[in-house]
Amino acid sequence: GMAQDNAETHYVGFVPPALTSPFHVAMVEGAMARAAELGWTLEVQAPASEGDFAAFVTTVEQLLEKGVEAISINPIGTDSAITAVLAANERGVPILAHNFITPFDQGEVVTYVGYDQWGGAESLAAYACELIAGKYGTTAAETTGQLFILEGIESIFSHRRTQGFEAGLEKNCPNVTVVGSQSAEWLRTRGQEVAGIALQQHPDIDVFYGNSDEMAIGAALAAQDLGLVINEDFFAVGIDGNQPTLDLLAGGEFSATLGVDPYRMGVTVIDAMAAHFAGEEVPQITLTPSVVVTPDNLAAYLAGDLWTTPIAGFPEYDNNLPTVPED
Amino acid sequence: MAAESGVESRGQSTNLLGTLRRVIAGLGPFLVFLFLFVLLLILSPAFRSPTSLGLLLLESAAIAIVACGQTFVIMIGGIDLSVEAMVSFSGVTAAILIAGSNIAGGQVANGIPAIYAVLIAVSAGLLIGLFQGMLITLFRMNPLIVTLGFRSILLGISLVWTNGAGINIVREGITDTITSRIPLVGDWNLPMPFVIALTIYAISWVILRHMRFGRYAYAIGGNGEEASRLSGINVNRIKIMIYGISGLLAAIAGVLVMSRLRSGAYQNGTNMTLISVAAVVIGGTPLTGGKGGVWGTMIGVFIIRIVEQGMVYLSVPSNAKEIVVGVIIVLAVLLDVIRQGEITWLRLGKRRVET
Amino acid sequence: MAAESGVESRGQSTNLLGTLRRVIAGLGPFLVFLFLFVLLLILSPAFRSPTSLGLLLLESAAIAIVACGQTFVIMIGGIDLSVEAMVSFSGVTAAILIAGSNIAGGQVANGIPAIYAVLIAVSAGLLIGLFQGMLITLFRMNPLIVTLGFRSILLGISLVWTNGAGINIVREGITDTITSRIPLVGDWNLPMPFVIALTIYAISWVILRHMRFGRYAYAIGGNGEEASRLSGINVNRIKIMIYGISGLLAAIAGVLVMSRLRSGAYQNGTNMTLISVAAVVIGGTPLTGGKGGVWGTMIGVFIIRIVEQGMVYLSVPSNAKEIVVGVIIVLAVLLDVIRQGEITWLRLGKRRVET
Amino acid sequence: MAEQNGDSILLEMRGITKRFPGVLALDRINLQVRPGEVHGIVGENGAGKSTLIKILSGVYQADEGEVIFKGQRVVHNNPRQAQIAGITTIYQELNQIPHLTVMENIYLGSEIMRGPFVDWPEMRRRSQTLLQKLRLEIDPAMTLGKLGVGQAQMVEVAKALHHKADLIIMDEPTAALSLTEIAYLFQIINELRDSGVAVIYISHHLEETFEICDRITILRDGQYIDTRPRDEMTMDDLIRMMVGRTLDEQFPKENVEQGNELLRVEGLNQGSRLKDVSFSVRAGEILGVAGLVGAGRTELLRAIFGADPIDSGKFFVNGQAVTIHHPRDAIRNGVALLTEDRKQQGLLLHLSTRQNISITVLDTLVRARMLIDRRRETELASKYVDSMAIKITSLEQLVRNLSGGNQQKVVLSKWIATQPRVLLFDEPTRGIDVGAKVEIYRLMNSFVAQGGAVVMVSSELPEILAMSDRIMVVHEGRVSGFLDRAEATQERIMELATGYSNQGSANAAQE
Ligand SMILES: Nc1ncnc2c1ncn2[C@@H]1O[C@H](COP(=O)(O)OP(=O)(O)OP(=O)(O)O)[C@@H](O)[C@H]1O
Ligand SMILES: Nc1ncnc2c1ncn2[C@@H]1O[C@H](COP(=O)(O)OP(=O)(O)OP(=O)(O)O)[C@@H](O)[C@H]1O
Ligand SMILES: [Mg+2]
Ligand SMILES: [Mg+2]
Repeated sequence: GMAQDNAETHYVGFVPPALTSPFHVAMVEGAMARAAELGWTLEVQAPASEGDFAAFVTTVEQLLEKGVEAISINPIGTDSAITAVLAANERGVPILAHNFITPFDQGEVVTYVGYDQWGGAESLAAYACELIAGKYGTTAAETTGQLFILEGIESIFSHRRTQGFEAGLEKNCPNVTVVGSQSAEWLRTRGQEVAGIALQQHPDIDVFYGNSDEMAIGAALAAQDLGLVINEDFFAVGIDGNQPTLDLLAGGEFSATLGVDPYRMGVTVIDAMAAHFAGEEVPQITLTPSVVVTPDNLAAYLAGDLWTTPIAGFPEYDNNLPTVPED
Repeated sequence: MAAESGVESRGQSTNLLGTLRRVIAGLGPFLVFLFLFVLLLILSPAFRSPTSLGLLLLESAAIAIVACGQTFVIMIGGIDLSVEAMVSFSGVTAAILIAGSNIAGGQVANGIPAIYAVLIAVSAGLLIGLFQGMLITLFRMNPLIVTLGFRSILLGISLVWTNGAGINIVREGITDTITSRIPLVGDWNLPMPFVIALTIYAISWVILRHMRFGRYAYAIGGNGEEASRLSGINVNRIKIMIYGISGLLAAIAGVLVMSRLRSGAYQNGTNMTLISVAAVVIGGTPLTGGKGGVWGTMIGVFIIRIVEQGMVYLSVPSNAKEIVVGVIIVLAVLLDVIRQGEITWLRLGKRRVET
Repeated sequence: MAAESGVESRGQSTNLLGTLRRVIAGLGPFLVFLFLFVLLLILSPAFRSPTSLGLLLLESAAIAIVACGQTFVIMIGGIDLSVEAMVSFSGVTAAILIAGSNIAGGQVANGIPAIYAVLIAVSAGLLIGLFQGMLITLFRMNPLIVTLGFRSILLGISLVWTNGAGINIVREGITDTITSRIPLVGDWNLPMPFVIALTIYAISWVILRHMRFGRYAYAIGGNGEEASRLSGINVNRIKIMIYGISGLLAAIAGVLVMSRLRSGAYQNGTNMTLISVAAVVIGGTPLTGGKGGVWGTMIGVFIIRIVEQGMVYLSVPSNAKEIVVGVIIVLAVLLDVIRQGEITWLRLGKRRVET
Repeated sequence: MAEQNGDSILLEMRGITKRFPGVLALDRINLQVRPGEVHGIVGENGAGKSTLIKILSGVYQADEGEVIFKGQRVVHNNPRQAQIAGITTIYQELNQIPHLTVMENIYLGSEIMRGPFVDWPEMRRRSQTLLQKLRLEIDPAMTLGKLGVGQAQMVEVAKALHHKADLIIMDEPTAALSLTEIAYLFQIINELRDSGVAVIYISHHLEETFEICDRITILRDGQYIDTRPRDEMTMDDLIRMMVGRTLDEQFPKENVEQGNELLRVEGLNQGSRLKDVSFSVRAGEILGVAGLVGAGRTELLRAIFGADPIDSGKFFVNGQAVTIHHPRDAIRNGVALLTEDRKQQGLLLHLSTRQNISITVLDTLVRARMLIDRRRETELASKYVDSMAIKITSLEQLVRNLSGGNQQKVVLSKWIATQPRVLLFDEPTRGIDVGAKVEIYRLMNSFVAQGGAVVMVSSELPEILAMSDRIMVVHEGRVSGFLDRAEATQERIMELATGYSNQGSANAAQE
């Protein structure tokens, strides 16, 4: 199907919630690169700040007005984007969602492209268990230890990532205690402040887990400022796998991150569009892989060796249950 | 608008001439808008469509309503930093009542008809606004602090009630009506939210220009509080009511945003405080109050919106948007200042003398 | 602080007594802080450690420096909404120069020694502040709009330069020094950022209380602009310099934040504008300026910080935090108002009337 | 209760006491006002006149004592209640809204309504009638802020008139009025008296008080001194009761040997406000500047001082040509301006007396190159507080809380501190009591005696005539003539001021 598509060119749109994080920038770069390969024109537009839902919907409507032939959007957490979906449906323009796999209850979406946050967090938890066990020279199943969670602002993202992680702990190292779980508002600076205080209450915290890397990095800084040594006295793990985190990981200043390869996720989005143009069947959920990135497999991750072909997946709901049913 | 601040010279008491001068002087921000509008018409073919123009009106409606309330508050020399939180809060409240559930606690009740939900949300906005007004007047608290505090409280409540997710609704009844469009000729239509905004502006204009209450608002602003009190005006009551109006209008805007997005979420009001204040000031009402008016504010909203939308039509790279917005805001006001001839050193000797 | 606003009476010319009264009157916000502080000491064992107290100082330092600049600006009746953008911008600038790279373009040059990078970033802050001051005074533009515009521009530049990612640095030289701690006795130590803040406050206090420049700042505020000009004061120069100071201090804070986070990122200044304005007002400098001072602002910062940190110590559920912050802010100011006996109807007939 | 001594009593205040923090502003004051009476209240600055009437009009509440109005004991908790009861007040500090129109100001708080809406045409019509009654030719729809102080004051009078009041209180209504306007006002007051309305009239112009009042109550330092019918006392009695001593003369003019020309202005033009103004003033000379309200006298002083830009004109100080672009330049050249609007332009109301006096000379009070020498600053301020006899509780007292006369002395101090050679003085004694006036004149005298020159703008002709060595009359932005002290009379000045006679005979005085 691809071959014949290459012949024709398309004008398509891509709408991140805002371009204020490297995650979205990387995804845009992947999408751009793939679109360029195909000879398409990709227009990227985003509101100035995340959370400006009305501006988000308007941006989509404006791109539709500009005549895009397909569009992919990244709704963040709420169903406000339904309005945008319906606007696209009304015009018969195929619409996709990326970095988001919770289907809307109204409107037709070609496919939802994204990774399983619960599952990813769960596997990160498994690795955290290993780290603690390693520190105390025992096994994950037996080890005790203390773990602190830095939450993002309340949302499906923070919920899935916290709950998945807690499920992973329960499964892999049930004797590890979660000594606290506090919001650090997705910010490195708040992560630093909250972790500093957490260490006053619980000086023996073994692992800081952040719903995002930035908060975990802040926590690592706070602990280091108090004289603790990362990867010896304590560990810091988080989710996202952005370049600044990978740099720190390479420098031994971070413990592990959940790499979801936003660049290739962006490529996947364009591929899904192409498949749709070609009349191919596209799964409702296109699940992209996520992988725990550690100093050991960092090179492989960067090279793309850990990337696996996206598969048809399951929708994600904020329901306290795993995204992918366990058998 | 700016008109009211123009100093007339002694010779020009001729009414026609004076009126004309006032109108032109008052056009200041409007000319800036017109310039941007025409520029965009020329540069972007996509903008030249009924839908695009409709979108401009639609996107201006909610923030215009918020800014209308902010105009009242700034008119009396106050400020309301709680508006964006009120937009979120009212949307969340209405959505929860309509959906009969919230994310945090699942089903809380059977949903009630949208019209009641909306009325409850809007009344809550009014009451909370009045309450803030009471703290500010009766306890002589600083409006900035009070409304900042309520900003936190209202956002916090929205967050707790929704657990950070949006509460989905299906449009029905009033929520459907207020998001509809009124067809005009051909493809042209008027988005209902804008019609609502326009109605609110017309009423506000009548209140401010032709009713006692509004005249007192002008009197209280611009440092006239003590003089107003001595003239027997119940200053406290006016101020309390004005904070109530701001709460009410922000809550109405909140319902509009929620209906448009079909979702009540704590982020629904994002950025609205700053934008509303900027629109008021760009529109010619100074932060000290006492002059200006709502139509100027509407122009202020349009200027901000056309800049934002223009960048999408012109495919300005998204991360450069902030810069462009900033530069245009500064330039727009600079142009207006220069046009008004306010700058002494640019035209020495012609200086207007303040009294 | 509030002291200066106290109406002095004829009988109490005794200097000692007068001073004492002034001190107690000026203690207002400090008492609120003390109350919260003792409350937290009682409720949270973890708070009762040298490190915890150090953390309070450490986390207050950067925002205190920003709020110090904001105090100068508000003192003359202005406002600076660009501070949070300046914090981000200066951090990003310094980080890019130190790292010699940015995310957007990869390696741009070999990094330069941190001290030069910091000097450049801080000078840029000063210059941009001065430039804003020029627009505000020479072009008579509204400070709110100008600084709002620059907020957009500076955030936009930070975004474009970093592409939304933080620029990592390794602490060395000055960035290491300014994040160190000065050991006192035993476990007690002073975080360097707080020492820097304290130094800046001391200097600012000297400037405001003991130098001509500061005296002129007080004179210009509180509606004294015209009277000051007619007294021969170069009002424009003072105002321009004050916006420069605000830019400079925000840039210094930006470098501190960046050094602490080892990263220059677009988000580094998040919320700092509102917090700084709130701290100034809570600390007793009214938005019209002319009275108050920097120490009050520092207390204002501490009040806000202890509320935020207190909630972590007391493990307040995350989503209820905003509500608690809002309620405490409103209550803190309410208490202060009641203490000052400003509320007529609570003690009818004893009313103090403003003139 | 209402009947006493056979006369009916409209208002009775008994034992009124009012304290401000630390200040006993009123100490058991009594006041009786009869219907159809014009009742004067006199007293020095700070005697408590305004405080007393503010208690009457509901701005303050008395700490002790009672108010009986129309036979009923009343307590007015706010101005509205007093208005409804039939008491209208013209406050000393204009309580006007400069950014609203004249008619809105007149009807502020009691707008003429048509249903829920303000009836603009009717309000305009009625305002017009009111203004005409006061012979004010202004458009009711114009913004009040564009009026001069005098006209604004007359609007304030109009505002008081439209209420159907039983008692009208006028606290210094004439401070900013010219002779003709005062005459109109008195005509109105007489009409009010005839229709049975009582008027409480407060003024520092004792001649006026004598002319218009039936009885006069004297206050001193918050104490009630006496109430007497006008006919039963002389001006000297009145002054003695007010100040507690006799005043030798109201205008202590001293003749001083005149020296070099200190200031010369040539061909000064500023828009339509100042046209080709030229004059000069010598060391030892007081040059009076007379003219009608709005003639441009204030503009002239501001222009010389560099407060407003000019179109053309040359200034010479001490024979040297100087450029003045900013008040700073004027100060540097030894020129000082005491503005007409003391509160907004002369004083930093939110700062202390010490800070106000030193503000112009901080440059000379620094030690270690940059720090303000607090000791010397305090010395300087105390020096002036002593030498000018400024009544304050402490140097740290906010000038906002000083009485008018003392505020004026603070302003004078801050300028004398710059050791100027030329004082530009705009309405130097507006709102200032007789005693303080004399002190200000004395200060002026000693200033010229030491080789300074004074340019004194004043709307009070007696003051101009008595204190000036020479008088310059301004009409519509032009100098319409100069008069020597010897030849100057009220009539000559008014002729020049109204433009009847275009070139004054004494033009020779301008060399
Ligand atoms: N709000 C206030 N707070 C403190 N003291 C005040 C206040 N108002 C007036 N005073 C003091 O009360 C005394 C009486 O003042 P008041 O204004 O009544 O005098 P006055 O006779 O009207 O003077 P003037 O002739 O200057 O108008 C003065 O000592 C004054 O300083
Ligand atoms: N900016 C202005 N535009 C128009 N008219 C003005 C302006 N400023 C002042 N005027 C008017 O010009 C006239 C001259 O004002 P000025 O204050 O110099 O008069 P004056 O002789 O000092 O009289 P007064 O006793 O009122 O002070 C006044 O009528 C005033 O209202
Ligand atoms: Mg008085
Ligand atoms: Mg004048």
